[in-house]
Amino acid sequence: MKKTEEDNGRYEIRLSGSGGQGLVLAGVILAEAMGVYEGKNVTQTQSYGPEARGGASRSDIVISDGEIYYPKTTELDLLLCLTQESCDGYFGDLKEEGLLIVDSDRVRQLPTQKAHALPFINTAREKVGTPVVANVVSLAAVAAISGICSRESIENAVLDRAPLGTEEKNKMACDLGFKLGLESRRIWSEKKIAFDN
Amino acid sequence: MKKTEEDNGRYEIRLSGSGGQGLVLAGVILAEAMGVYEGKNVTQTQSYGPEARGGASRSDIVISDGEIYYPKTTELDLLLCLTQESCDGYFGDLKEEGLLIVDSDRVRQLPTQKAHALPFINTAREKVGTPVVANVVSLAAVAAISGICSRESIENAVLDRAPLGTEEKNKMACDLGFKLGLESRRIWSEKKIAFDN
Amino acid sequence: MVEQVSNVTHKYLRPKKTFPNVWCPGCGIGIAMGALIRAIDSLNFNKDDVSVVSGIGCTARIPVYLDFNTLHTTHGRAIAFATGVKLANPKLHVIVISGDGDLLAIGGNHFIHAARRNIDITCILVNNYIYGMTGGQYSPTTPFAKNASTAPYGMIEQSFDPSDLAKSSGATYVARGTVYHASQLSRLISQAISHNGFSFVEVISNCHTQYGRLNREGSAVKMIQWQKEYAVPASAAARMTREELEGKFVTGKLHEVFRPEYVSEYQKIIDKFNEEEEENRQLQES
Amino acid sequence: MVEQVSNVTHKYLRPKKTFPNVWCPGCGIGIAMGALIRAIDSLNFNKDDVSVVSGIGCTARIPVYLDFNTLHTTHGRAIAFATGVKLANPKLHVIVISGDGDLLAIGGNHFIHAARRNIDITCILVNNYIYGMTGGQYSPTTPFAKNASTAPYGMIEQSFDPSDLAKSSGATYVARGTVYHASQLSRLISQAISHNGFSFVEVISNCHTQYGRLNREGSAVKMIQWQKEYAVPASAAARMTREELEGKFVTGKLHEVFRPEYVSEYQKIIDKFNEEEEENRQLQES
Amino acid sequence: MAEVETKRKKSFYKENVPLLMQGNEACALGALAAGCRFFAGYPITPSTEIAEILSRLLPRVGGKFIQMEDEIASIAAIIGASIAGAKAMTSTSGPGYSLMQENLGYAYMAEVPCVIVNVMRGGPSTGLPTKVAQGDVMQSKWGTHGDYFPIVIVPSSVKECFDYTVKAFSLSEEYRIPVTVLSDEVLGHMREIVKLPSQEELNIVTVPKPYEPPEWYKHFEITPDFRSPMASFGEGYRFHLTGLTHDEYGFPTASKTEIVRKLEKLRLKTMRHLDELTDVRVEMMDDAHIMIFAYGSTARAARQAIRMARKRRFKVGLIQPRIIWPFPDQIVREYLERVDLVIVPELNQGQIIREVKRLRYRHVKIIGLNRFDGELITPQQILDKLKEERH
Amino acid sequence: MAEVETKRKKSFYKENVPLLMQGNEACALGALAAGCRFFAGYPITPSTEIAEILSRLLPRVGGKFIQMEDEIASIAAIIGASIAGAKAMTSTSGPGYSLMQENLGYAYMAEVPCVIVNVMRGGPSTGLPTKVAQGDVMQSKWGTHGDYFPIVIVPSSVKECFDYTVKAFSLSEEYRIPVTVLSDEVLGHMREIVKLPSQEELNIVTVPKPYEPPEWYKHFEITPDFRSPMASFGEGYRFHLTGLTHDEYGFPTASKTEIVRKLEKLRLKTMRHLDELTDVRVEMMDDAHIMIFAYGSTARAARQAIRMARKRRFKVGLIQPRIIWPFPDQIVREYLERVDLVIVPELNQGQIIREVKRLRYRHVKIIGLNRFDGELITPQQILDKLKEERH
Amino acid sequence: MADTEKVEVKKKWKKRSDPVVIYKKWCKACFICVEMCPQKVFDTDRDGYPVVTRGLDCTQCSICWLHCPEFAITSSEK
Amino acid sequence: MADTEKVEVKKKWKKRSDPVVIYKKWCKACFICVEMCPQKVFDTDRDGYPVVTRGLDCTQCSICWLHCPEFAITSSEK
Ligand SMILES: Cc1ncc(C[n+]2csc(CCOP(=O)(O)OP(=O)(O)O)c2C)c(N)n1
Ligand SMILES: Cc1ncc(C[n+]2csc(CCOP(=O)(O)OP(=O)(O)O)c2C)c(N)n1
Ligand code: SF4
Ligand code: SF4
Ligand code: SF4
Ligand code: SF4
Ligand code: SF4
Ligand code: SF4
Ligand SMILES: [Mg+2]
Ligand SMILES: [Mg+2]
Repeated sequence: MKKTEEDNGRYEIRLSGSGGQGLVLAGVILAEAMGVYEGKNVTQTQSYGPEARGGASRSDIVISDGEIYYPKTTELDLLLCLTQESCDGYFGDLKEEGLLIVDSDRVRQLPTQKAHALPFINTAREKVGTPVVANVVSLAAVAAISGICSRESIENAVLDRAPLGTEEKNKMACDLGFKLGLESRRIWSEKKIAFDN
Repeated sequence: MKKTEEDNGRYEIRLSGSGGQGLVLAGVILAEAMGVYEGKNVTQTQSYGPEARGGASRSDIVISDGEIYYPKTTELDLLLCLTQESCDGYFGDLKEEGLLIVDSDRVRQLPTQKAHALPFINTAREKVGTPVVANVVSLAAVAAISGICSRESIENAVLDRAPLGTEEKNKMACDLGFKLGLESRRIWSEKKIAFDN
Repeated sequence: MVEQVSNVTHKYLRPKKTFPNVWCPGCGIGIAMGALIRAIDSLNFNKDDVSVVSGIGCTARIPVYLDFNTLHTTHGRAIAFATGVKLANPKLHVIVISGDGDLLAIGGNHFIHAARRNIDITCILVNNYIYGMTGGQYSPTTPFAKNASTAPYGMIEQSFDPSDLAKSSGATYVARGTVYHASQLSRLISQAISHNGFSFVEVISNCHTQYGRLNREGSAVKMIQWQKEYAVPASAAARMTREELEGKFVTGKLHEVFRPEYVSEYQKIIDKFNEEEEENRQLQES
Repeated sequence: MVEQVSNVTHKYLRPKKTFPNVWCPGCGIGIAMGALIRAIDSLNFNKDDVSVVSGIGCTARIPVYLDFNTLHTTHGRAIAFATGVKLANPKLHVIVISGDGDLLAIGGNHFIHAARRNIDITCILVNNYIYGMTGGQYSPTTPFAKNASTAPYGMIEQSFDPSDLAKSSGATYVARGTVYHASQLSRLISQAISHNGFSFVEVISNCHTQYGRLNREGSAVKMIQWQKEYAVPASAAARMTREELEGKFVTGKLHEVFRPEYVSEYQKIIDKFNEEEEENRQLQES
Repeated sequence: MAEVETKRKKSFYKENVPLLMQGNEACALGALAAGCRFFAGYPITPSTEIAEILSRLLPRVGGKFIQMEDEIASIAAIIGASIAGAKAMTSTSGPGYSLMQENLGYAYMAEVPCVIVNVMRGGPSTGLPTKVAQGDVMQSKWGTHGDYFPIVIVPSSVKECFDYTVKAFSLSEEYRIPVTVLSDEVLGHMREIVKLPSQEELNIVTVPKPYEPPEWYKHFEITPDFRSPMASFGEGYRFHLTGLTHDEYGFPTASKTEIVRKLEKLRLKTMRHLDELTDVRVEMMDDAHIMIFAYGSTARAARQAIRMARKRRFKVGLIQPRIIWPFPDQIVREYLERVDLVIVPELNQGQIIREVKRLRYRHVKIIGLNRFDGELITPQQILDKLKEERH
Repeated sequence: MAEVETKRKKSFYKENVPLLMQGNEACALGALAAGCRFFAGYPITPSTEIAEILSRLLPRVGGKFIQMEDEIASIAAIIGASIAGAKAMTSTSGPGYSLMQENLGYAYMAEVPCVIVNVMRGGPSTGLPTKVAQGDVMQSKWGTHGDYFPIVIVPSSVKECFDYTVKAFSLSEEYRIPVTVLSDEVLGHMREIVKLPSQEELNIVTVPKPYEPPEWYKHFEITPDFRSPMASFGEGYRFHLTGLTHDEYGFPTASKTEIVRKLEKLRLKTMRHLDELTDVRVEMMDDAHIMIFAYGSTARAARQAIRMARKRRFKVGLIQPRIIWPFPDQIVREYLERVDLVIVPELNQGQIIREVKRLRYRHVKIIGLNRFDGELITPQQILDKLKEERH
Repeated sequence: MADTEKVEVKKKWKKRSDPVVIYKKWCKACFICVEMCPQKVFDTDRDGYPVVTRGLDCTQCSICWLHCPEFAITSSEK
Repeated sequence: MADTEKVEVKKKWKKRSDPVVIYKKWCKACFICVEMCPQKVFDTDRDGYPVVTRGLDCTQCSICWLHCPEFAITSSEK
């Protein structure tokens, strides 16, 4: 997380996909992980209104060590996309050096090679047994890849919001996501070295 | 009617008494006589509201040859009072050289000697047979005493507003009032000479 | 039933307010106000526990004369204000008094909703079939074909039966009285106040100054005496045919049922939480 | 009664507006809109002569899709706007379509007054027992003890019977249908539109997204199919006891009477003056 | 009796003869002369006479009067009637005007012509129902939520009540906007002599009907001068109206450009025509060092006061706006360059004075003369204030 | 399940730990912390969460929640509840706020404490229900008829939503006046980390009860500082309340002196305490030649923008009022003496900028930066505007 | 008849003053009392106000004071 | 049984294409048609949308299109 005086180490994340994928909740969990467990300042916003009914869905998180002045995102440091549509729509908001993370099964056309494409939904369905926790899988991966948030914080935040009886599944999703993320990060940093060369 | 440039020959009249004496209507008639038949500018105002229910009643008329700027009365040129109460209340608004006209039976305590005290109500009751036309009697007297309005104009205006079948009585009331007024004016001008001496 | 009334009413008049009141000579509103006072007196309430709320209109001027917690609100909104008063301090006996325009025209929505909610408020409508205060415009109770200053060619709208409307909105006590039947009226009002739930009393009254004048119905006395002729007691009405009842109005208690009352239902929720809290406390202590 | 409907509806959809519509998948509002279209089609009106007016809410979004003179007003006020439309251009068939919150909560007053006035407007209530658009708050029709986002401990207010309220306010045609009984619904709506006077049709519909979710009533399909179980045709209801009807709702035409209609009564006054004028003209000419 | 009726019928609009009438009557007759054929209202002192007169006269000209259940319904009904093609009006006073604010906003948004006469009385709340005030001037600009740019007229005599009600209808049609006429208790109830103009002398504007076929018609077309033709319900155009922010066809929109275009149109359609929307009476300002800025009945006192003051050699003049919103920035700014003292008499605790101050760039003393006890400010009071400042 | 409930119950007010919450939630919790025990409201986007949360929490603290039939009834009910002794609140958005105006006027007139949260959305009319705007700022000062002198608060963060809802209750009690909190769609729905203060840290003011016996009690006593104790219904004082202009006892009056005393009191009780009613955050103004005047969510962008601009060596600072009405004349006037450019960014077509202009005595350039497409003004936009002016 | 007589006597004994008193300051001369009194106890005075003239006939039926809109009538016996 | 047969034949003859057509772009996959069709004409496709699989059983009862909230069903025979 880069820090400059001007932006207080501001870091902007967008989780995007389609309604029903639980991304608004994921955003809240991430904000809580960062704000409550990591002691950062955060703002979390989302789109409301007719567009929010069905159709696209997004949740934005701004994280900072200092006071957050402007509460909405301006240039994303990290963009997660669980649908092709959201990737097409929001990629332009990502900084040049920003991180793009996508579901490898849903986002087939990547706007850049520098992307982490991982099978969140399939992992959730196949390994946890329900696609509902795909949001948690991807959230954990986001944390792992970006390194902005410890595994513990994410896990705590997820469990705080998990309905009774779903704790196990959510924990599993967290683990899987983190694993996916760390792995991808490793690969990517290798790639990056390759790029840099 | 005195004329100065400043006031365009402004003349202010108040007809006052108690609710039910028909003074608001009398004010409207006078305004119509002056405005429609004598071609003057006029404004007519009255008090509305709870005070107007029962209790005191008043109707103010401002007459002018030119444009009337301020539409309400400021200093009365003429004050008619059909009750003691209204005389007590409004006498202070009369100019020093203004005309005070009162019902001689209802207003026993005169604030000045220079007043025309005439039996309007009794005349209406006894000579026309109904106290209802006391307003017309006094109106006609006001016209006669002040000389601001011709007998014809008053009569026309009265007849315009008279309900069908009451024309005769109203005409009679007009006549009687005019007579009373002229007589009083004559006496008073004599008195005035006496005063002046 | 001759009551000790003559001095009773004076006990409830505001010492600081001077009479005579604002109403036209002979207006039935004063009579209705007397009936209201006697009803409250008969219930032996502490004056501090009574709140009388009104909107705007001749009728709505009643509260200012009464030595209770009195609230003269905006036109039509008395019941909505009263709802807040009642909920914030349920020990108050809250009485709304309103004219037909105030309660049923601009205030119609609050009326039907308070009735539906079955909140423990007593609502008294002084129905003089016209807007008195503003000078004789038609109201939702002005009968078809009658005149009003805004119906110069006769009323072409249908009118409400306020008691029927109250009932189908959900009022759990409904009665109708007249200022002519002044003692019955106090009885109905005191029944209504005692009823737990939304209670409604329609009072037929006269506005001779406006309605009477425009419809040539004569003096205050005449209008009040006519009420006797058109009133049919509920008991008698039960035995009459529709045709016989045409043009008449039924007086007395018209409807009473019991349904969950809003304030009490709310209290149950609060109590549940209090109990839980208490249990928790005991658990922790033990 | 199989109608040629499938293409009929499309004839009345706005060409410029794109589908799919704003409603949640399976929402009954779309079904009600279909029934409305078929009703109008069956009456062979010219599209230019139909005006559909609504307030705010999910239901109130209907007009935008319809190729008529359509007016999406403010929350609760549709009937008042419609009154102006009708009076200014009586040849228009004016139809108001509203949700239970729109029509009966904030709009309750206009509803009872238009009914009282017996103005020739047809009012359709899509009753889904909840505020759909704002996310599941209770409405005046939410049944006692049911949940809503603002009644987290269960509804403690009583609810209206909208049809009963319409009737005692003065509506001269009253009917109830469901989106399940979709063909009957178009019949009732077309009867209502044909009726001269204030007509009212209550349509029982589902909001599974809010009401269904909060009360665990299942999917759209389930909620719609339940309507079949609880509906009792008016004819059958007449032979049933109160107890038997408990918890059910009666469908079909519930009430129809004829009383002077407002617009026609007004026209009579105008005509009278026109005649007088004419007479005068003739007198002067002769 | 029938004869009387007929006689009365013929007589309700007499041209060019002196007639004594109340301001409220003049508003009613002005409306009829302007072509108003629909009135919906709810009685309230001191405006009720307008409704009463129109309930009598409208059916005689084939128009409709309806007394609604409240003021919210009243303004809704006139908007509906206007959409269906009738020139429509309502009248009210403060409490009713407050209730109308939500739907007034609808009329601004949906660009529906209509006229609201607010006969002002003492506020806030029920206040002083039978007393005069000018307390609703700022409300008439800012009363409903969101941005809108109203046209508001303040007459100062019975004749102006007539003329400016006519003008209100014309502006309303021309700009497709609700226009408020701010009368007051004194004007409404005062009687003055008025000569009604003949039909030819009246300058009646009616918004033109579209010439294009329905397929091409955009009800909210953004034309270069922001004014556009208007079809009514039932004429074959089958357009859609909504209070949601909408595109030129009237359909709700989420497009940012369309939103901005729509909302800017609401501003520009009045603000781009400030010339036409400036109606100011300027008196004795040529050599004036002191400006009285007064409107409505207060301007009457001011007109007398400047004459009294001139006699006493005060170089004083009067600026009297008859259209108060949009505010006549241009003219006021010009005169602010020339004077060193401005007195703003108002029947409130200081409302329009803020607008005058807003236009000040340099040190000019701007002071209020405020009366709010239910009576008019008198010429003497203005003179006294002036003397006090220039002792 | 019961256990969960209990757990939740305990948890709704956690002191001094970081909590993630929405602005609407913060308003609701602020109200509870301030002692609010009555809420009446009607759902409307984007304010509805406040009602929903309070419907859950109020009964747990012995308070009452009621959903009324409309907004008019909602504000009437909270006024009634306040008169009967409960601290009371409602929440709404533009259309509802417009409907509340008449009864809001009643509360000003009858001097009834209560709090109204208006979560602003795009207007006018139904407008843009789910989009942010600041279009109701002038309405919050001028929305009801007649003269009144409101207190209006504009928070700019979730924490301020909490703090200033608490403050709204305190001011409301202290001045016996309705206080409006102008939140907006972004603030209402945005989540931020907040630490709630402990009960001791909260500065809760409750209007004192009278000490004198009922016979002597004047509900509307005009005290030297215009603030006075207040009895409630049912406490033995049996006073009368009316929206008619009244004397110190609350009885309607026609006496001119009493009318003037009453109406002046309404003005003086806020205008005589401008010190206490000024709450302005001043940033980097010491050496500034340029002033940004911004409020509410827009101030957030401005705070970032001034930092961006300072880096680029612009001498720019920020004035951010948290109490917008009464307007902070004094401070603004002071800084207007020192700067030569003022930028007023607003999510409307130019409202508060008029107030800034009103205070200008000399040539200072005052320009607006206006956005009204439903999105926030960004820091970059402010910076660009600044650059444009100082190319 | 003895019973009736007793009442009569008692009445006369009590009725030294008027059985009902009208507070003229509040009275608005609406004549409700005058016209509704079953015993015709009241007449109208010169100023048009009601005045008790047949006080002995009063049965204390309460009709007049129950219907006086001004609370201007009090019974001196009750 | 001859009558029934005739109908059957006619049906088959007409039903070269699907008896009802679903406009997938408008359909929101609410399953009302699927579950309310008395003839069980529909199945669900991979994406969760209804698809006509037993078109021959359709009696043109109109239930599906009367209840489709999206106007997404049209009959190709009516
Ligand atoms: C918002 C508002 N609209 C209108 C009025 C004017 N107004 C005062 S009282 C009244 C009607 C009174 O009629 P009703 O309620 O029947 O009472 P009554 O005078 O007949 O007792 C009206 C329209 C007002 N005060 N406030
Ligand atoms: C004056 C005003 N208050 C509140 C709202 C918010 N609002 C919009 S729709 C609605 C209720 C909708 O419920 P209903 O009428 O039952 O329609 P449904 O969505 O259920 O079809 C509310 C409260 C508004 N738009 N305007
Ligand atoms: S106007 Fe009518 S209701 Fe009002 S006081 Fe007079 S008689 Fe009574
Ligand atoms: S929220 Fe309910 S009423 Fe609204 S569209 Fe969805 S299902 Fe239908
Ligand atoms: S009833 Fe009362 S007010 Fe009327 S005349 Fe008798 S005493 Fe006077
Ligand atoms: S009490 Fe009865 S009998 Fe006696 S004066 Fe009164 S009305 Fe007449
Ligand atoms: S009913 Fe209509 S929207 Fe629903 S699944 Fe069938 S075709 Fe699709
Ligand atoms: S028409 Fe009837 S049988 Fe045919 S598909 Fe539709 S519902 Fe099934
Ligand atoms: Mg009435
Ligand atoms: Mg609903």
